[in-house]
Amino acid sequence: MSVENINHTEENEHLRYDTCETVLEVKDLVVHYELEDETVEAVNGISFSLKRGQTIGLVGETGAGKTTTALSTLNLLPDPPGVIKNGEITVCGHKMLELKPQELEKIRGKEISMIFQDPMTSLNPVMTVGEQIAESVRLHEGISKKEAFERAQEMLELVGIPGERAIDYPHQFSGGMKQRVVIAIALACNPYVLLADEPTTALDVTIQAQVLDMINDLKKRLGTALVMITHDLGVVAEICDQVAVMYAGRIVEYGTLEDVFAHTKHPYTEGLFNSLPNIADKNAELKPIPGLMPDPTKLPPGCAFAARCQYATEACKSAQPEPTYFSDTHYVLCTRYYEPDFRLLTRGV
Amino acid sequence: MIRYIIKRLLWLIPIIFCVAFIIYALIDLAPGTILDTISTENLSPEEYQQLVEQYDLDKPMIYRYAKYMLNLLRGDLGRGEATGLDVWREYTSRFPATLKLAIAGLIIGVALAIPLGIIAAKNAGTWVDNLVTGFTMIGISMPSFCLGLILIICFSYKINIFPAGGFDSGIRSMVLPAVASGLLMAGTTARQTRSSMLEVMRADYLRTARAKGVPEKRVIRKHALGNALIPIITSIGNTLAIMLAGSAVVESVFSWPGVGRLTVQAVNSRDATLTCGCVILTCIVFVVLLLIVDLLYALVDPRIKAQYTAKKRKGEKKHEKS
Amino acid sequence: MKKVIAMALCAVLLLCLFSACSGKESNTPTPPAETSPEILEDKTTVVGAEKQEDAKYQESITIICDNTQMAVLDPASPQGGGQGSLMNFNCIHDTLVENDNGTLIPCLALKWDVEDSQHYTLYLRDDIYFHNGEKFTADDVAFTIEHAKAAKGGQAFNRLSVVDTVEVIDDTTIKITLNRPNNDFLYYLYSPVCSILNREACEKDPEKGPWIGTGAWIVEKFVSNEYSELKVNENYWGEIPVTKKLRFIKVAEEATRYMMLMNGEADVAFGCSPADFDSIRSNPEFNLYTYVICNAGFVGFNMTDPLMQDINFRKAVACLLNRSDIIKGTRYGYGAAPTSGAFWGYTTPYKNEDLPLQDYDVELAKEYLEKSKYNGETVELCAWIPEFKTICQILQAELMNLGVKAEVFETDQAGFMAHCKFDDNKSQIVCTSGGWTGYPSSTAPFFTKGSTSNVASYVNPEITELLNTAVSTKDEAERERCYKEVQRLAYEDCVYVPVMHIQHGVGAAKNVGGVILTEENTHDLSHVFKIIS
Amino acid sequence: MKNPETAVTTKKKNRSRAGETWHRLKKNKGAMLGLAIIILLVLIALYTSIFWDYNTMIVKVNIPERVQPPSPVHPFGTDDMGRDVLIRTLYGTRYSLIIGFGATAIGLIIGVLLGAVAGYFGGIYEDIIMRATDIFASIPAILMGMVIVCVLGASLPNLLIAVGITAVPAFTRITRSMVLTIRNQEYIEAAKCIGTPNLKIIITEVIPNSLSPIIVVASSRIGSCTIQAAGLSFLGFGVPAPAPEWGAMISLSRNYIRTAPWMTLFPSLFIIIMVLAFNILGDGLRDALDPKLKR
Repeated sequence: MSVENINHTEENEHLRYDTCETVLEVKDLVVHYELEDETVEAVNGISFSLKRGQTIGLVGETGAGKTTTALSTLNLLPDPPGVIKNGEITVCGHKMLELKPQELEKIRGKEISMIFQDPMTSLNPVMTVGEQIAESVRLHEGISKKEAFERAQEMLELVGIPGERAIDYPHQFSGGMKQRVVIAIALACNPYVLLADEPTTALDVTIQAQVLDMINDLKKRLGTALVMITHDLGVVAEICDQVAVMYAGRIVEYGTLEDVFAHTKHPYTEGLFNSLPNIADKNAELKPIPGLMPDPTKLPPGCAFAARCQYATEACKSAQPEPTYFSDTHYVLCTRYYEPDFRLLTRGV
Repeated sequence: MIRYIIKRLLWLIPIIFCVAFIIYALIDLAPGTILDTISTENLSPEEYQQLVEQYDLDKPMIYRYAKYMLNLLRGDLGRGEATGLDVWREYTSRFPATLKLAIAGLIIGVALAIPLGIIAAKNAGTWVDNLVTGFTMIGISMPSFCLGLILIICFSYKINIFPAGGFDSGIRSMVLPAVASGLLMAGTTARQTRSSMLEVMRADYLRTARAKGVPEKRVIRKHALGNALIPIITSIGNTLAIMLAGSAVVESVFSWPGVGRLTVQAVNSRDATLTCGCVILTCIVFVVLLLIVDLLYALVDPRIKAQYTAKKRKGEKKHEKS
Repeated sequence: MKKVIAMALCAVLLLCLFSACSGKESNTPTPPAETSPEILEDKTTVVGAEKQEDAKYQESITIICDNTQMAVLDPASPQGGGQGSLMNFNCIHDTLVENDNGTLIPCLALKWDVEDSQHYTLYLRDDIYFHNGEKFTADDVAFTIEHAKAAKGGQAFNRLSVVDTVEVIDDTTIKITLNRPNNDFLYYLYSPVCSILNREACEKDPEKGPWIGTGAWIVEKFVSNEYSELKVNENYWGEIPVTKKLRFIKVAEEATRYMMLMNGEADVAFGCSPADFDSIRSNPEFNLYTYVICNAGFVGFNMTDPLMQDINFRKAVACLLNRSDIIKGTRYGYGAAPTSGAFWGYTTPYKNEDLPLQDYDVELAKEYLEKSKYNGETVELCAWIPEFKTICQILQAELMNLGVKAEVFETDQAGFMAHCKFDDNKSQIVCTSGGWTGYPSSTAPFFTKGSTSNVASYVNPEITELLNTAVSTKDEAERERCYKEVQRLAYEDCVYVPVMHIQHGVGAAKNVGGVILTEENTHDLSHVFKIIS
Repeated sequence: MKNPETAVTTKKKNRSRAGETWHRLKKNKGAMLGLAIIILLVLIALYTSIFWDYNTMIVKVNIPERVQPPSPVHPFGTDDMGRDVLIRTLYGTRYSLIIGFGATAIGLIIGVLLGAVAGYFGGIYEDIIMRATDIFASIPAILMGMVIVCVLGASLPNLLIAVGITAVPAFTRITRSMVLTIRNQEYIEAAKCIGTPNLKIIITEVIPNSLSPIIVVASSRIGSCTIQAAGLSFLGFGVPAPAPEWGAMISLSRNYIRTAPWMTLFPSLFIIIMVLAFNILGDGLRDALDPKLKR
């Protein structure tokens, strides 16, 4: 999946919603996991917003705080360790962090829902697949059991599974089909926002392509806004309108697909692209980023990427970088850009 | 599934043979014989010998066992050696009392245990959890006759609500014995519910359910409990099995005419036929009960059900295709 | 940390809450003052309230029996000897003769004459009918004797096995000849186990047949070892009881018996625990009637055991029996020390009073111990009745003080009987209760060869010969001399040492009356009543 | 706690599995308290015979002082033979600890192994083993105990075997039910693929994963084993009479429960504390052994 085929098409403008209403807004979210003898600073101030029908890709290595962000948007953090230090999350106008559990339950699944990473454990082994889909439909739309079951069969057909199999149990499905069921559950009530936490990582490539096409198609047909969490740049290129590159709990580069892919600014994003094998030039050497992710309990004072950045200077290590804007949709968190004529070696012009 | 049930029930026959053999062996090895429970004061030696022959005590144990099995095959459980009463009639006249007590105990046990277990699991570590564990400690480690006596003192002697013994005033007189035997089940089952719920609480599908907007109460009751039922059912099955055998202690404290006391009396009077009769009938009740418990497993967990119906299902699939 | 302490606290709190409400009324049971509990002078006494003419009586009365066997309602059956069964027989059946304080009065048999103590002729009443309408005839007496002799090992067999031939002369006269002369034969007949059964009924239904009797009560329902329900026999030949329904229930747990009595679930409770005697006695609503049973608890030495054959060791153990402590320890003081050293029933006639009882004397015990062959091996004490298990423990503690290593083997009835079988006696010191009744020959089993009561496997030819002459001679003085001589010889040999006579207690509501208590535990409640107003 | 200077990269020292479990067990305060109580009980069991001589204080009978309420002289009051309940209870720890723990251990080892084999292999093995447990479960425990003690002689180890055997069916059944669910998990298939022998799979994979219900049954069995041993000694087939085993003390003093509750209260309290300690330790052990809980 090479970088070039950016399918930034506009022909779906005429869909039933207008794109300007923001369905999801996250403002400087900070999340820590407080354990007995250490606290893990998973997310350190993240803000992004999403309009109806748009797709944003959260990209980053494991441990960058992607899943934590998704879980906190649904206010589903496991509360003993996870604590939302501050930040504000609004989904379709509802302030998720202030709502009482009853109200939260009305929104989850109806207006915002989530697809989980590991299909093997995300389905309840003792309930039939149809029942699990019908459950959320009945809860939110209060229709009868029979209608809900028919709706569930429709959803299964939608995700490419024969309707009669609604009476089967999760252990009778393969990994890929289980993921489709999870997607069917998430989209059962046709939510405005869909959080997909690495939906294809546990699947092999051929199934991955089918699942991505399906998500894309459903997004267009149902007009769902999508937050795609992945560490695979190919998937981002395939689906997303905007991209947020995350590193150690912060968004280090944010912009439209074209900004980030064509005019890469942040050294970390450059390192990510360099570690991708290039189909055209087979014997090009891969240049992986040296070093490891910093320990989330011991984050360095300055820029978290400084230790591994080839352009790092003393200034980078000392102070927290401020965002520098290149256009109204593209900014980057890098102290080197305080100097006007700083350019990356490769990429972005 | 039906094939599995028939297979399990067919196993009853070898079980009955083994149980009868073991009981005869045990009674034979136990100190003293049935003659020792009779006052043979001025029996002349020849009369004593006649008695010995009457009970076949002079022949080896195998002979008595074989004779008993022959009767059993003809469907006659024989008459108690000591009392000469028909074993089947004695057992069946007492079994309803034990059954009523066991079911009442089960209801009290389960009604107490599952909610308590869930509450303890949900807010594990808080004082509620400790209170529940404290309560289950009492249920587990308090000897049932001690519990029974305290219940009688508190609820029948001090505040005269329930009768102390007997079974004449219907439901009222069943409450205290049921609570005494139910508490033991409540104790162990609550502990079991708590521990298996704790284990299931961390599962991913609960998170999926919550993401679907399922209310918390329903998540715990349907999704979590649904998956934690296996050890709970086993624990209930274990304790119910003990209760159906008629816990002789609770029955003697509340003078409840149950099967437990009959078996203990039979053992005390070294009456092999009556003991054998009681144990075999209790064993049949056990086997049926444990079969139900196993079927409940399949009902609760489809993966286990798959193993039982695996063969049958293959057959079915062929039809679909052709 | 606080989590777990809270947990322990809850457990303790809950437990104290439970037992606190049980202990609230813990008026610590003060053992009775030194007054010796009133001991029944004569053998049978009518206790309780007096009957009033215009009084209204309670319809149904519930009686709690103690823990002994109530397995079968057949007087002859080996399992029928328990107190519960005997009380039922008294109500359902009648015997040929009745015992009125030691003298025999006519009942089904009007009069009888005795040629020599081997041939008896009984003249029966002819106006009596069984519950199933059959007429009472001499043939039924013959059948009862036949039925008793067939059920080997039962109490009835022990009494009637001495009968050799029975000759039915006509409907109202019967001639019985014994296989050997026996002066006490008529005394055998008054016991409820010798109740008269009906031939037709028993042959028709061997199990329910024996329930048919000529008594004042008819069996409505009976569940073996649980309960029996009787209803009054309207056309009873004697005085018809005022109560309409009787219920005998067997309650295993002593504490439950007391509380059922207090709750009013039962009107009369036998076999209460001595710990509750004071609470019953001090409760104005209830009365406590105590009676000392004829049986004596004794310590026996297995004469086939080398150490036990040494008279000095036996005498040493006899000196260690601290009877006042034992009575307080086992029965809260409700028990009677034997009046003399004789190994004899409490009120059995011909008691040899001039044998001094060996009191508790540690010094004397030490002397005997030095003289004895004891050299440090472990001595085994064996018992099965709860009270006597306690006596073994007390005796064990005393022996330990003297440096004698002792260990207690407690077991159940069958285990005990097997342990001290006559011909294969594995026990050493045994502590159990004997089976004396109103007539002297009931002491024979302790000395006869092969009998289960002979736990000491002790055969003294002189004693056996004396017992035979005593039971057969017609001369009163000769019989007394023989029995007294038997007691003296046993006393000299110190094989059986009497320990105590247990004093049982019966709790009954204040206005309950008509309960006839006997010292042989064969209480007659056929005419029990309870005045309501 | 960890001093900040050293561990720059927090690489945990790789201890042996037991070391690791102990390390995590130490952090669980509840388990520590449970362990402390058990150690205390063991110390009491060992040292009471030094402070109080068996013959004079435990077995000596003084009838005048019988059935006295708790007083400064006798903190726990006296029993019906005039012996001090406190000293007897402390001395009884030795018997009840051995019986409770020993019998449960026997039941656990035999029961779990049988249950695992039955659940894992299924087929004919499962039928034979499960039907055998049905047979053993229906035979009255009293009769079984009586005969075992008579045939092998009345001593503590034989009593342990008698009570232990009656605990086997419960363990077998609970283990089998857990193994049924675990049997077709992926990691078992994985272990089979790399050719680990079945027995090793059962011991290293199957049993550790079905540990928590087993521990719950084990801790509840400790209580009931102690009481069952009391039933046997009450009939004379357990610990010989004067020995102050808690269960025997409770069952002998039940007639006085209304008038002298302290005779029953304190031994039952000790049994509850013993079962409580084993329960909390069991829970702590399960959490420590459970890798999923690794923070």
